[in-house]
Amino acid sequence: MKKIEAIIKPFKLEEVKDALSEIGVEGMTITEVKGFGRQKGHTEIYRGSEYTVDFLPKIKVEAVVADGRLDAAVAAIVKAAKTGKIGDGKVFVSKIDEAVRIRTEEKGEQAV
Amino acid sequence: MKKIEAIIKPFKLEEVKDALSEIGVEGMTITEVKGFGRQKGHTEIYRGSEYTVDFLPKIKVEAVVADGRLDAAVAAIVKAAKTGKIGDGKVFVSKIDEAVRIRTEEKGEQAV
Amino acid sequence: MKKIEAIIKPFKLEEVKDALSEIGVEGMTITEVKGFGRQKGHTEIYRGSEYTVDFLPKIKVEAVVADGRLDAAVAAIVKAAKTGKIGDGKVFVSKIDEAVRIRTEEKGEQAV
Amino acid sequence: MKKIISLLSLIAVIACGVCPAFAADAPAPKLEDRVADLEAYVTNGARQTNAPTALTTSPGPGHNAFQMVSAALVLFMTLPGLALFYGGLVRRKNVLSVLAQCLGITGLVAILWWLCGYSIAFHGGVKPFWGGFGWAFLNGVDSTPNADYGGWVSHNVFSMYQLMFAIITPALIVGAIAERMKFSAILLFVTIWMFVVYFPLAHMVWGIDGLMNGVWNANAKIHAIDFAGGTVVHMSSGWSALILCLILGKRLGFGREPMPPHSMVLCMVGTGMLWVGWYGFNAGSAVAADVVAANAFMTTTMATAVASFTWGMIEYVIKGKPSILGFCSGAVAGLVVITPACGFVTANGAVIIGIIAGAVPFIFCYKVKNWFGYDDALDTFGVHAVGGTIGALLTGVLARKAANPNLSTNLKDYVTDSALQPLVWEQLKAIGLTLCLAIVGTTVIAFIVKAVIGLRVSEEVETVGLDLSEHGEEGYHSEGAI
Amino acid sequence: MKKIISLLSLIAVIACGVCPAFAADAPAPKLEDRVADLEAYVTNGARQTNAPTALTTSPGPGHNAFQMVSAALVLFMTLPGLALFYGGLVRRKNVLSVLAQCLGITGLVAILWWLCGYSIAFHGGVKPFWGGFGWAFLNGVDSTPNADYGGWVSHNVFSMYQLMFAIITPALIVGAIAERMKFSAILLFVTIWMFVVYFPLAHMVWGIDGLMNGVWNANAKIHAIDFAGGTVVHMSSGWSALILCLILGKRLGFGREPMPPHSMVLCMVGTGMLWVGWYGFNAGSAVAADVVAANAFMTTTMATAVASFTWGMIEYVIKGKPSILGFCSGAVAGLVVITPACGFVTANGAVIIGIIAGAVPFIFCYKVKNWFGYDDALDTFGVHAVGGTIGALLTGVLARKAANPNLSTNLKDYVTDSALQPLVWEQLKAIGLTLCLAIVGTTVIAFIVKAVIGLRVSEEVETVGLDLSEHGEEGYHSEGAI
Amino acid sequence: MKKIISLLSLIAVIACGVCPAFAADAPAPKLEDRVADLEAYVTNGARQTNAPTALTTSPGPGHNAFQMVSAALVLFMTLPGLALFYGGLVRRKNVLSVLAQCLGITGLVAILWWLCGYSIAFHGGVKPFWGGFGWAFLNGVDSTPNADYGGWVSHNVFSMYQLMFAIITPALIVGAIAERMKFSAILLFVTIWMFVVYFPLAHMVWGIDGLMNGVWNANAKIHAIDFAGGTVVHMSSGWSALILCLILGKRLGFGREPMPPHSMVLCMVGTGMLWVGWYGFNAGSAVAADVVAANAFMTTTMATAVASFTWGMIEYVIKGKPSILGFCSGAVAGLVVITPACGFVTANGAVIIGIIAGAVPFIFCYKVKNWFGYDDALDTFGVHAVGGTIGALLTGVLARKAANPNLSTNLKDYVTDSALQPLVWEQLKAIGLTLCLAIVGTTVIAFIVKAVIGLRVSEEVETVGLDLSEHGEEGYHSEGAI
Ligand SMILES: Nc1ncnc2c1ncn2[C@@H]1O[C@H](COP(=O)(O)OP(=O)(O)O)[C@@H](O)[C@H]1O
Ligand SMILES: Nc1ncnc2c1ncn2[C@@H]1O[C@H](COP(=O)(O)OP(=O)(O)O)[C@@H](O)[C@H]1O
Ligand SMILES: Nc1ncnc2c1ncn2[C@@H]1O[C@H](COP(=O)(O)OP(=O)(O)O)[C@@H](O)[C@H]1O
Repeated sequence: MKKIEAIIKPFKLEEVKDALSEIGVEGMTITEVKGFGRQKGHTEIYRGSEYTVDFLPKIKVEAVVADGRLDAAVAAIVKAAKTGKIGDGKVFVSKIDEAVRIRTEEKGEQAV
Repeated sequence: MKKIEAIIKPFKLEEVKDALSEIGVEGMTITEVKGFGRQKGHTEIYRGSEYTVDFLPKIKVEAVVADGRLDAAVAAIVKAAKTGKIGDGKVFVSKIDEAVRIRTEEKGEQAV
Repeated sequence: MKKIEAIIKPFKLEEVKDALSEIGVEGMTITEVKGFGRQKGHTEIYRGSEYTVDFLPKIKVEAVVADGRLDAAVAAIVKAAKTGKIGDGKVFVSKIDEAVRIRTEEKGEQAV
Repeated sequence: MKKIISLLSLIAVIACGVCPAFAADAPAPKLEDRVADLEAYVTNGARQTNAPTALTTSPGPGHNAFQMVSAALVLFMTLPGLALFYGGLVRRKNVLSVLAQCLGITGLVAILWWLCGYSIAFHGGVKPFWGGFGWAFLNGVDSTPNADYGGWVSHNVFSMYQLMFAIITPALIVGAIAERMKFSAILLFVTIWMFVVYFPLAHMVWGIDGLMNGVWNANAKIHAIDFAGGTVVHMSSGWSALILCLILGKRLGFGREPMPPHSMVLCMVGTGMLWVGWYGFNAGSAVAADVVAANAFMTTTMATAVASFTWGMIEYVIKGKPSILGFCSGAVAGLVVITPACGFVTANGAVIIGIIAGAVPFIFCYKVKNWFGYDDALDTFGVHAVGGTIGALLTGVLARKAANPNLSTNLKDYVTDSALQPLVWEQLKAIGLTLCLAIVGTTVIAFIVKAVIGLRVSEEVETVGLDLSEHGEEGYHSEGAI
Repeated sequence: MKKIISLLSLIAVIACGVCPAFAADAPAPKLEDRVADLEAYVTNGARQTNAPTALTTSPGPGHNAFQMVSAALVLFMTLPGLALFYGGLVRRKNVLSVLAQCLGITGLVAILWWLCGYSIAFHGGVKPFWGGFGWAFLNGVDSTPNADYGGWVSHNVFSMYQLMFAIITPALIVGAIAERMKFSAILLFVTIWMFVVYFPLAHMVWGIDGLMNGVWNANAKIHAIDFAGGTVVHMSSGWSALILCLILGKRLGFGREPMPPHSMVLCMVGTGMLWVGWYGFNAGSAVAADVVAANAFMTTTMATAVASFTWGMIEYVIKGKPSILGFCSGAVAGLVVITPACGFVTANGAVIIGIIAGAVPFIFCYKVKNWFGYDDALDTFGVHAVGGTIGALLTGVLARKAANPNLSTNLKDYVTDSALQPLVWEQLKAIGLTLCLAIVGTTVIAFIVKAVIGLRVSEEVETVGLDLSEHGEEGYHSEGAI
Repeated sequence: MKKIISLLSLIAVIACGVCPAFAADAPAPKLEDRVADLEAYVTNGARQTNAPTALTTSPGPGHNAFQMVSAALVLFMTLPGLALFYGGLVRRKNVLSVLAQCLGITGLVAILWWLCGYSIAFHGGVKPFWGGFGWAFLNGVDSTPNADYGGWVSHNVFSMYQLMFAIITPALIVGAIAERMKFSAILLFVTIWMFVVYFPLAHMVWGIDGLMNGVWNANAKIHAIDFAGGTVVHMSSGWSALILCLILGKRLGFGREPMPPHSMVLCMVGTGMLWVGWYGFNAGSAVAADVVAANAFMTTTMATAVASFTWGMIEYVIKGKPSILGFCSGAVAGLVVITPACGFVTANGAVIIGIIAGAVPFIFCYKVKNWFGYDDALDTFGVHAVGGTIGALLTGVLARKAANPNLSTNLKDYVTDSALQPLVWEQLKAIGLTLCLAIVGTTVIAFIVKAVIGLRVSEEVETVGLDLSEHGEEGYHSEGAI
């Protein structure tokens, strides 16, 4: 199995989720994160004391999928998350050795 | 070393933590996440404008353990986190190439 | 490519970020997490009902880097995050099979 | 008016058991006259006119105190009451924009008020719909009471009290156009709107020679009544809000993206503050701590409580879940509907109003809005326009002589204590006029502003949120940079 | 404005049959009598009875203003004061449920009050523990003062003022049963509880012919005193809360899972609002802005400040850390304990009360609760029942003639200005009676409600949180769907 | 209710030795005198002295009511107003520490006030800068008015009203030393500071025989005026705050780490509450609901609104983004600057003050602070010290006889209705004296406290946050343990 980690713009979450569901990815885990990259942050000034926020709000979507599904899933995410503007985010893929569904203790691909 | 990522129901955190401590896993990192899966969310209506929350609050527990400890740890988590009801969550295992304890710069298994 | 996951003390974030930027790591993703480890938490008492908070606020920094950059990046993080006091945190390294920049669909190392 | 006064005070003096030969120029006032003035203070009556006494130019402490506190309470309705009620209902990224709009409007309107707003709205003797500039820069508005508006309340206090009304009215509009209108556009819109809609309307309804001031102006063209501002405040803001939000268009992602209130807690806190402050708004509109204020206090309490409970229970029955927003919306709706009526109806009238106030706006917020699909973000139309209109109508139906002695003078032929008394028809005229003024005025102004500086923020600004883009701040920050 | 009221009130006098002596042709009142009435207004005394004057049926502006503001302040204590104080102390997933309970109770009780609640509680001449239905639907409750309860305050204002007390009392109970009781069960419980416990108790203590109304009822069986509601409000709610939370059982995971307040900030805001509003509660209970109200204002301030500081310092000494919750709890405890005493004790008495109020409830919240292990979620028992009981007792010990002239009339034999004056014994009787009524009443009602619709939510609902399950909303939302 | 008070107050009159002329067998007071006293009540004038009447020892309901409400409003400014304003501006980890400091100071100062603080500040006849212990433990401070401070307001109410001022003043200092000072050190510092700076200063400015009490003390060395506390409250706290924050040093990471307000929403809520409460502070300082209070109400409203808008618009022009903090800071600055002037200037004077108040503190907060680099965390200096000083000066420039009759008595030679009237010079003297006292006093006290228990928390405590380390609580908790 593979784990897909996608860092996307927050308001794209709904679309990404739908895209994944469509191709049959039934499960995913979402985290609110802050991103640092090419897209620059903004400056805030409070009564003269100024400071820059380099970190922008992003959403991390994690989905573990069977190897067969990987490419379809990545493609779906990229398609849904893309605005073409800087800051769209990244998709990272890594290997998962084992997965367990806690409720049933099923293991491997049928667990995801 | 292996990294265990467990997605569990929030109110199970204490039990999972204790279970891991018992078998000697001294460290872990917790993240508040939202989960999407078979367990369905709920609907909220605010003055007629209705919308569904598909994402349910979950807790992600990450623990890096020595290979030898892996099975015991996974078993402990599954046991502690299980309610048998849909939405109990998942445990994912992946490989960690290296670990460093920042304070001492120890490397490898003694770092975790 | 490799993924570096560093768990650090919150007020060290700025320094770690700068350290990484210096050696040319342009992107990273930050998550607010809670840590459990050797460093012990604290106790709170509300009108007699006492309870301990074992989990301490930490920051998780994730950066995916080209293999060549790995050691420099890890060293930079360790240097910047270190206070020498218990609770400084950990750095974990794992392998990333693939990376995609959503905006351009570039793949591999030029995506990060 | 004037002759009525002298007549009445004459009768009053006689009635008070004093039958003096009217001494043309007595050096010191007679004891009888001094006592008559003291009694006039307690009963909030007219001073005797035989001879000036120590009280002739003095405000009455009880009434003055009540008016100052009431003014403070009405400010409390806007800052922070309304700001929180609305602020809690928007998304996190826009909460500050709502607060900024309330604060900005407060400062802006206060300046307009000082310039000539108060004068246009309340100075008499010019036109039935325009007060002119006699009191510009608050000249001549000092601590001596102005008998036209409150015989025992300092004139400057009355003007500040009315300022608070002038502030909250445009602030109410914010609810319909939240999360997408330019700050600069709001300030410009409000500036023009005050001159075109609010000041004239306030003069027509409350000005001593106002076109629709049925209670005090015997020569009023329309013998309507509006105790605390159903037409002036709620209808004007509510209908203008609808027009403006239609011209402005929907929020990005409206209907697709979820836009839940970011903090129902803030919303409820705001509701509580609105309710408490509203006593200053309604009872305070008696401009005296007298029998009329007392009645308004009771009716306000009953109507609000009943409306809140009604709305909640309707949800309980329909959805199985009474929501906090439901209870809060009901309370606000109750307050809105009772506003024009509070000083004219009985406790039982208030209960009836409460039930209707809990039911009708509910339908507009839950059903009508969805049918037509306009994006009245925080239901300013559904609650204030609808509520204000119903209220103005119900006031006509439920006004009773028993509830307010002042209905037995200029209006004695209109208030016949029956459901279809002539007053109803007068109220309908007032509603029509207010409606037209608000709708036409707002349409014109909106297009002018659109042409001059544009109404709406860019898509990007709207996506990022108005707080950062328009005000350079974020509502909430957690530790450190992240 | 209202220029003609003085005339009208006279007409009213003439019209109404209350004073046949003063027929149309009756002689005008003598100047002496008119001045006497004016003086009576200022000193909050009784009107002269020789001849009706312009003041005979009029409220007094100063007193009326104070009463209306006080009523608004007491509402402020519940909405949003108490709602925030409690709401901040529960877990995030239940914050809205607390707000909903406060809002629901407000609407419900107001309706009961209008129906017959006020009448049962305050109408005289029926029974020493039951006022009957003479004022049902607030019939006859108009702006004319009722000398039994406030010679210079409009009767309808007084009834609304008392309504605010009737609202906050059941709302206090919410604190003990938070996070687990069904919304429907709460509404049903409160409905019955008001009739069984509150209305009768209020009548016994404050009804003009009340069983325990020692100050005004010369024939009272128990010559007890309770200025602003130590027994009626705090003991009744506090003890009922204890019983109810025992019958209800503990929250899931109580003792195991941590259940920290989700926002100490909200809790503190609520505390500040409670304190401010409480001035309306305590000083307002004089039903006049007179010397008694002034004294109550001072004692309330001193006792509260001292209690807050005491509680904080005790924690400082014991735990080394004075907590915000400590300061807040101390302030509330101080307010509770001074409530029955505020109008009867001196500044120094208030300081003594403050110290005791900061210490005793502290022990109950920190130690006793843990010994017995009952789940009084937000310490309604520890603070209100314990505080109310101590307060009632200390009132007996510290009441002094010097502090309140009214102690020198019906109670002159009971208040001998010594620590063990006979009044203490009377207070003990009142405490006993209140205790029994609250405990027995609540037990019976609780089991009835349990039988009819059940008291408690399901385990699942409790785990997910009452906000979503019972009200379909969440307290806080961050951006987007997540 | 209180049927017998009029009787009793007469008895009281008879009893009290104040009027030997009025022995038990004395003739009843003449009608003229009784009427004169009644008129004196309405106009807030002095009682006649021919013969005691029913009013001789009685407070006046209208004035008394206003004073009690004002006192409650001033408390509202601190709890929760100021606590929220400051609490919202600090980082999340320190929010509770600010609340605790406000609560702790409230309790502490109230106790000092009762002990002898009020006596030192207001008891007359000892020294022009020290009132002595005549009213220690509030002995003799009962419900009878004290003509020196409010002829128609109960003395105990006046003392509680002034207590609220004594509470908020040290609480203001908290803003400059937030996020790093020890709780114990704050309590100790405030205790000494009250005796060294506040009580004497209050006596000098407001004490009937005060050194700088130009309005009421004909023999005042400095004929200065300060209506509601520009020198006593804002200058004293502001300048002390500057000194203290300099001695204390900067927060860890100041200038490096970002330290954004954790909740601008709380900050704005606090601002709204401050504004509303400030009416009690300013208008209430008339100690009567009279013409002076009315004028103060108007000027406070205008100056605040104008200042808020000015500050916001300056930002709009300079940064292109009007910030919420800008509008809030402007409002507070306006309130601060108008404080000493509100009872002495006209509406137009208030507008001028508003503009200056919005501009000058702005410069100090945005530029001066950065030039000098002191860490005045929440701008207590920039807003209160600077604002208070400007205010005291502008009061001298803009005070006009037309605005306040009391300027035509002792001060007739100083107030010549011109910009450079002699009063200006007197104001400068008062400013100088206040400045010295605050600076010298604070320096000495700060070093004493530093030597005894240390001023600052440890680095670790500061990093973790004061909430957990000093108070053992966290401001906000999300579900479960995490
Ligand atoms: N090397 C990286 N490792 C982890 N996260 C990254 C990395 N580079 C970028 N990101 C995440 O992707 C987000 C978008 O990247 P950015 O460079 O701003 O724009 P783009 O994706 O268009 O290149 C960043 O905010 C960050 O959260
Ligand atoms: N493929 C997946 N990848 C990542 N997280 C998943 C995946 N499937 C499920 N999850 C996580 O596990 C949680 C529980 O899964 P769900 O399907 O709802 O119930 P169950 O675990 O009983 O099958 C989800 O809310 C989600 O957070
Ligand atoms: N085995 C582990 N797996 C995941 N995270 C860990 C592990 N051990 C420690 N951590 C994280 O590192 C943080 C610091 O570890 P701790 O043992 O407290 O101090 P130190 O890093 O000095 O040994 C912990 O709070 C936790 O977040």
